[in-house]
Amino acid sequence: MSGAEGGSTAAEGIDQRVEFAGIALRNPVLTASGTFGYGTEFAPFLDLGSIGGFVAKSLTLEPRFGNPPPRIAETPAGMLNAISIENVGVEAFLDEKLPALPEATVVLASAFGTDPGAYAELAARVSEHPRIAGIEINASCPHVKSGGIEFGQDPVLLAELVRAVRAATARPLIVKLSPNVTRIADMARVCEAEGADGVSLINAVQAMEVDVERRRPVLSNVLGGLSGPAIRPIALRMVWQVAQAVGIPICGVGGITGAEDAVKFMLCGASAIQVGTLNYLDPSAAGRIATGIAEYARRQGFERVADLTGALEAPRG
Amino acid sequence: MSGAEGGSTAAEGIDQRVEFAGIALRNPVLTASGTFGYGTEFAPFLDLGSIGGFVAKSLTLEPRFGNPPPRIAETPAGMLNAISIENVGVEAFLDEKLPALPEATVVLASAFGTDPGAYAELAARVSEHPRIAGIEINASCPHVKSGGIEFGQDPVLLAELVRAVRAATARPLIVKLSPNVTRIADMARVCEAEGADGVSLINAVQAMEVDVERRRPVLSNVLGGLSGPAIRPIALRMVWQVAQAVGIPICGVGGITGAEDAVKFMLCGASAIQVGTLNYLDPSAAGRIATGIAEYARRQGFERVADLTGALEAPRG
Amino acid sequence: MKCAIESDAQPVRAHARVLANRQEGNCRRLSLGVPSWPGSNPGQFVMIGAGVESAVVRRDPLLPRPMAVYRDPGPLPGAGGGEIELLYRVVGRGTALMAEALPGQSIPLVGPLGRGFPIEAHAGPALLVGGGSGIASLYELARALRNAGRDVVVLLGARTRADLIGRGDFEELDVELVCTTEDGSDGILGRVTEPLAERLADRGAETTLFAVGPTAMMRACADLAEARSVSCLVSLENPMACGFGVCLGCAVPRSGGGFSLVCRSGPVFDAREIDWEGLP
Amino acid sequence: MKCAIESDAQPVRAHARVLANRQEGNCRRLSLGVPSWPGSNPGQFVMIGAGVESAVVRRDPLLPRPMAVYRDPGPLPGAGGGEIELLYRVVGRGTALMAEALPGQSIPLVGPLGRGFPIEAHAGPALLVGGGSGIASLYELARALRNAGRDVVVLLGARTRADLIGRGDFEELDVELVCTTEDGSDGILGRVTEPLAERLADRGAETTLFAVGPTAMMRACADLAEARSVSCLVSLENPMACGFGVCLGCAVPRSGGGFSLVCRSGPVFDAREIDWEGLP
Ligand SMILES: Cc1cc2nc3c(=O)[nH]c(=O)nc-3n(C[C@H](O)[C@H](O)[C@H](O)COP(=O)(O)OP(=O)(O)OC[C@H]3O[C@@H](n4cnc5c(N)ncnc54)[C@H](O)[C@@H]3O)c2cc1C
Ligand SMILES: Cc1cc2nc3c(=O)[nH]c(=O)nc-3n(C[C@H](O)[C@H](O)[C@H](O)COP(=O)(O)OP(=O)(O)OC[C@H]3O[C@@H](n4cnc5c(N)ncnc54)[C@H](O)[C@@H]3O)c2cc1C
Ligand SMILES: Cc1cc2nc3c(=O)[nH]c(=O)nc-3n(C[C@H](O)[C@H](O)[C@H](O)COP(=O)(O)O)c2cc1C
Ligand SMILES: Cc1cc2nc3c(=O)[nH]c(=O)nc-3n(C[C@H](O)[C@H](O)[C@H](O)COP(=O)(O)O)c2cc1C
Ligand code: FES
Ligand code: FES
Repeated sequence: MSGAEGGSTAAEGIDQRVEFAGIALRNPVLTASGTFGYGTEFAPFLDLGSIGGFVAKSLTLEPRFGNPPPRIAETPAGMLNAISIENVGVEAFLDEKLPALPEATVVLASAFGTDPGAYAELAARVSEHPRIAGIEINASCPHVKSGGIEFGQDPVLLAELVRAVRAATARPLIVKLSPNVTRIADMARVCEAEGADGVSLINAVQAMEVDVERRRPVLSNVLGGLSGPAIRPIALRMVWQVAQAVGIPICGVGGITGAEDAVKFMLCGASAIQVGTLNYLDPSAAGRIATGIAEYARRQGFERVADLTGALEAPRG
Repeated sequence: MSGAEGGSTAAEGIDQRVEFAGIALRNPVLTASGTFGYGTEFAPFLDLGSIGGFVAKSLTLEPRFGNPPPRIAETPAGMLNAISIENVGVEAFLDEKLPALPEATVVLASAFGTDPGAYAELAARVSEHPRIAGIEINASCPHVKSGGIEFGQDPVLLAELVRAVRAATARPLIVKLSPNVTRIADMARVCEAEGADGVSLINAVQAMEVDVERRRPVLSNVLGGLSGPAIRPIALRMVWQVAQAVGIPICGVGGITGAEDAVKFMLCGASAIQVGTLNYLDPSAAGRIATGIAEYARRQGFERVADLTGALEAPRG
Repeated sequence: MKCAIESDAQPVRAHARVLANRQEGNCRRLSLGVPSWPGSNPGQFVMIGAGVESAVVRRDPLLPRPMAVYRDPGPLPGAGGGEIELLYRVVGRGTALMAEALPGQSIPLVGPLGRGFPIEAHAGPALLVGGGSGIASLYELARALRNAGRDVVVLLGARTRADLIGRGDFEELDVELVCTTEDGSDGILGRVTEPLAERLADRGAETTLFAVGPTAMMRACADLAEARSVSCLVSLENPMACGFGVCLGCAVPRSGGGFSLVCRSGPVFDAREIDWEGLP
Repeated sequence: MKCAIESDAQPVRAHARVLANRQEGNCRRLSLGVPSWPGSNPGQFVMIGAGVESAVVRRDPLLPRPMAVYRDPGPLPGAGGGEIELLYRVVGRGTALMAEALPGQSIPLVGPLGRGFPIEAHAGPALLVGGGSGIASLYELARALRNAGRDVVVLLGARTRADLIGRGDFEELDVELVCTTEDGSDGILGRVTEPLAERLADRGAETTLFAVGPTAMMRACADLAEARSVSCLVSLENPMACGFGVCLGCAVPRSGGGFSLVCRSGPVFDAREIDWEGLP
């Protein structure tokens, strides 16, 4: 039975399944890249069968070290990070990390690179593996000095990137958008036009924190990405704007801390959602969110969780 | 004596005066447009002589009603508003509001309009009044349906707007920037090129909140502006980026809740700061912030508060 | 008729001390010691922090909450401030945090705010109708009207007995008190508008109706008053950020077009001034 | 030598109950009842919520804080969980909120986390050096080493007497205890590295040094150990978001290049593995 964590009966009889970008999910709750490691780390806290799936830490072709410390900082209702895509590399991921996961777990790979070719090659590599349900392009890392944010911020570069990766894989292809843009809807349109199967939004918001005693930026990288509850209203706005603009499905990400928050994203048009920063503070929360969404659906008279998508009542006036 | 609220001796001997955009201020603490009314509302809570000055609620040529309720919502460490520049109009402001203020209070007018001509006319009108120390162009209201945000989001429109207003006034001219852009530094460069004397940043971040029980956007306007501590790390980043890009002075705005926060903005390059949302929860806070900045300066061995501007130690590496 | 009087006292920002915070029926009573409290007029309110002060300022929740001054014996002699009481229902995060406040702790407070009810000494009978937490706005009004020599009837309506908050205080006031509950657990079975209609029929055109409660109740009262051509004053609730007229967040549509600020022009309004259709 | 052992117990996420929370010198001792606590190895830590749980979840401050398990008598029989103690200094917002926790309240906790110290039964003498709140990581280590029959000397260094935290507990352990204070208010006047150098000189190459405290102190210990060619284990502190290896926020530079995660590969490291110059 899905969403059984906590054994809620209030969610019984509700069909929790959703489809996102052509991927069948047992429920709409994914966990976000960079906040769920390679999945196994959560085994002590969470039944992986209680969530829809997860997006693994962004991968590069070669293993990659990140930025020097300090890499994180706390801010009001949020945190900054400047990890810079530290990862084991695609090979170790496919050979060591993936096989350690339960068969039934839906795994999405997140691809990162410094040029479209590297992204495409990575996508091709992970596509060969039968366990990869889909590929999320991280076009939006807000603190890698070269690459990363430029793709997510420039519609022409983004189009080029999506085109290259699309050509390299037949798997469900999702583009994760950067919030650090003037018109998020334009970026989503580019993805749709280039054949992406879905978009995830948002990645962290570019931000900064200062240590007043030392008169230095807190992060060694100076700039970092703001995540957590603080950014939720921004993410929600962007999901709503993108939902008005494109027909491809949306995965809502940003500051989700409970089922209510998740529902807000679905009502605004998201087909699935990702839990990010919350995984750090409450590594068992994602499963409860799945159950909570179903309970909400029932309370509101829906039979299928999937029907929550876009069910915001038309604004008055 | 300046900054005397609370009678701090720890701040004694520190020169608190700063200059911002050609305006001499007794200390760097201004209060932000839309959060300080027309000034007199704060008389019971704050000695207007304890702050550097204030930016009055944005004005339009004619009195203007705002959006229907609900107009505000609370979010994690922040709030949304969609007031939409409700104001008494420039005439009532000059004739009724300004004369009610103590002589020594530094008042900046904030100009809003739907086209450059309206902004320019408004600027010309307020410039005639001797009490107006400067004009802040609100090019960035995130929730007025026409006008507002477009100027702040498009460098060409922004240039046109600044040019028009610059031609209409010889007073210190400050452009308040929208954070809802891909490259804030580009927008600041435009302002500098068109002869602005300074920039203020940031205005509220476009955002949204949903009422899950009613399945509606909370705000009647659907979208609103996120302000408060949640956005401080975003504002800080933008001030830092703009400080690297332009030579004109910067006023830092966004989520300031205490002297430490204010100092962060100054270290990143701001000559002055504005206290916004905090005025609602603690209408006497702005005065304490001014004192706190001076105390910090003393602790860190500065003789003048003005020397804090840009005093961030160069990032390592 | 002028609809509301402005408080003569300037509001203060203070660190109020929690003296008691107890459950009463479905409500809680919070007693506060407020340094330099200047006293308030019936119908005024305070903005109270969502949660007590501690060594650590927490910015979530961020905004203070508006609460009517339920009881205000007035400022203490000297600079000793005053003791006031609030009566509140736990409905969300802010009020849930208020409910956790312990005696001895302090809470930031701004007030008194808004314009209160007009207390006209030689006017006609006064019918006070309260529902839900709106009851909290009526106690000082009833006391002041009684002291002014007016004929006062207080009608309290609730879903059930435990919602008839502050009832004992009203009983002690020595005014006529009528209670209704929708489940008949106390007083008259039914809605408060029924006994109200009867009393209205009894009384003349000099009667003033004061209604505070859920919007639907206030509107029903306004309609009854309209039908009888008596004046009806209501006290509106609205989410607020500041409470003193600067955020412009608390606007309600006016019947003549445009908006009024609940915190500054209200919370008390003549019912005819309000565009009821335009309320959210 | 393998530098650290992995805990055999899987960490739990639990709602820990506050049993006591008292000031001791310049520090506080927090006793917690942790449901399904599996027991920990010396040197492991927990992630503890910044502030107690209440009806209202507050997202500021957002992140939990890492704290060494100071005392852990082990899991209680049955499913009863365990009682653990933390010893902490109030340095910022999170610890100030922890200090306000009252007995009976609950705090979210994840643990035990990280790799602890290696306890090798038939190895040589052990010199344990603690400074500041680092002392908290040494008590269970001292106990385990003593139980393993090792020759144990504990050296505690502090600025002043009130910083010699947990001293009484160490005295009861029946190991050799040396205390130093920089102001001479207790024990030997001076820095802990001085008596340490003497003891090191007394003992052979089989000696292991365990140092936990301020970075400068650990580095000085590492240098002394290096000079004597004995091994030195340190336990590092670093801001953490998760504590279990997924945020990658707690990385420290390795002497060979690249980074190690304090929460997963540490917090205990062989001092030679660390690029001390690269620490912030
Ligand atoms: C002038 C005035 C006087 C008031 N006096 C009292 C009183 O004496 N006793 C009492 O119990 N309540 C009173 N209220 C209502 C009280 O302010 C709200 O119940 C409170 O703000 C809810 O805060 P919360 O964080 O618990 O709920 P939230 O989580 O903020 O909201 C819970 C629900 O209450 C609604 N709400 C939020 N703020 C307000 C508000 N200001 N007014 C009405 N609804 C709101 C929300 O839309 C939501 O539906 C008064 C309101 C006003 C404007
Ligand atoms: C494995 C481990 C075990 C620890 N064990 C203990 C212990 O037993 N007792 C104890 O008192 N402290 C211990 N600490 C340190 C403790 O985690 C920090 O003091 C605490 O997180 C500070 O939180 P704060 O909110 O009070 O301070 P903040 O306001 O977050 O920060 C105050 C100061 O502490 C620094 N700081 C923040 N987080 C950490 C951190 N995790 N480590 C080091 N410095 C930090 C900040 O940079 C700042 O200078 C341990 C840390 C780690 C990593
Ligand atoms: C420490 C950290 C590391 C992250 N790493 C990645 C990453 O590797 N790839 C990616 O696409 N997003 C990454 N993210 C962004 C998250 O996936 C997510 O988009 C963002 O945190 C907003 O969601 P949240 O507010 O729920 O955390 C990271 C976020 C954090 C906090
Ligand atoms: C209710 C409200 C109304 C505002 N009205 C205006 C306005 O009229 N003109 C303007 O330039 N900014 C306006 N602002 C934006 C503030 O001046 C400020 O830029 C923003 O709130 C960020 O600062 P803060 O986080 O300190 O509040 C308003 C903000 C709020 C919350
Ligand atoms: S609550 Fe701010 S104007 Fe009324
Ligand atoms: S604290 Fe998250 S990886 Fe170490």
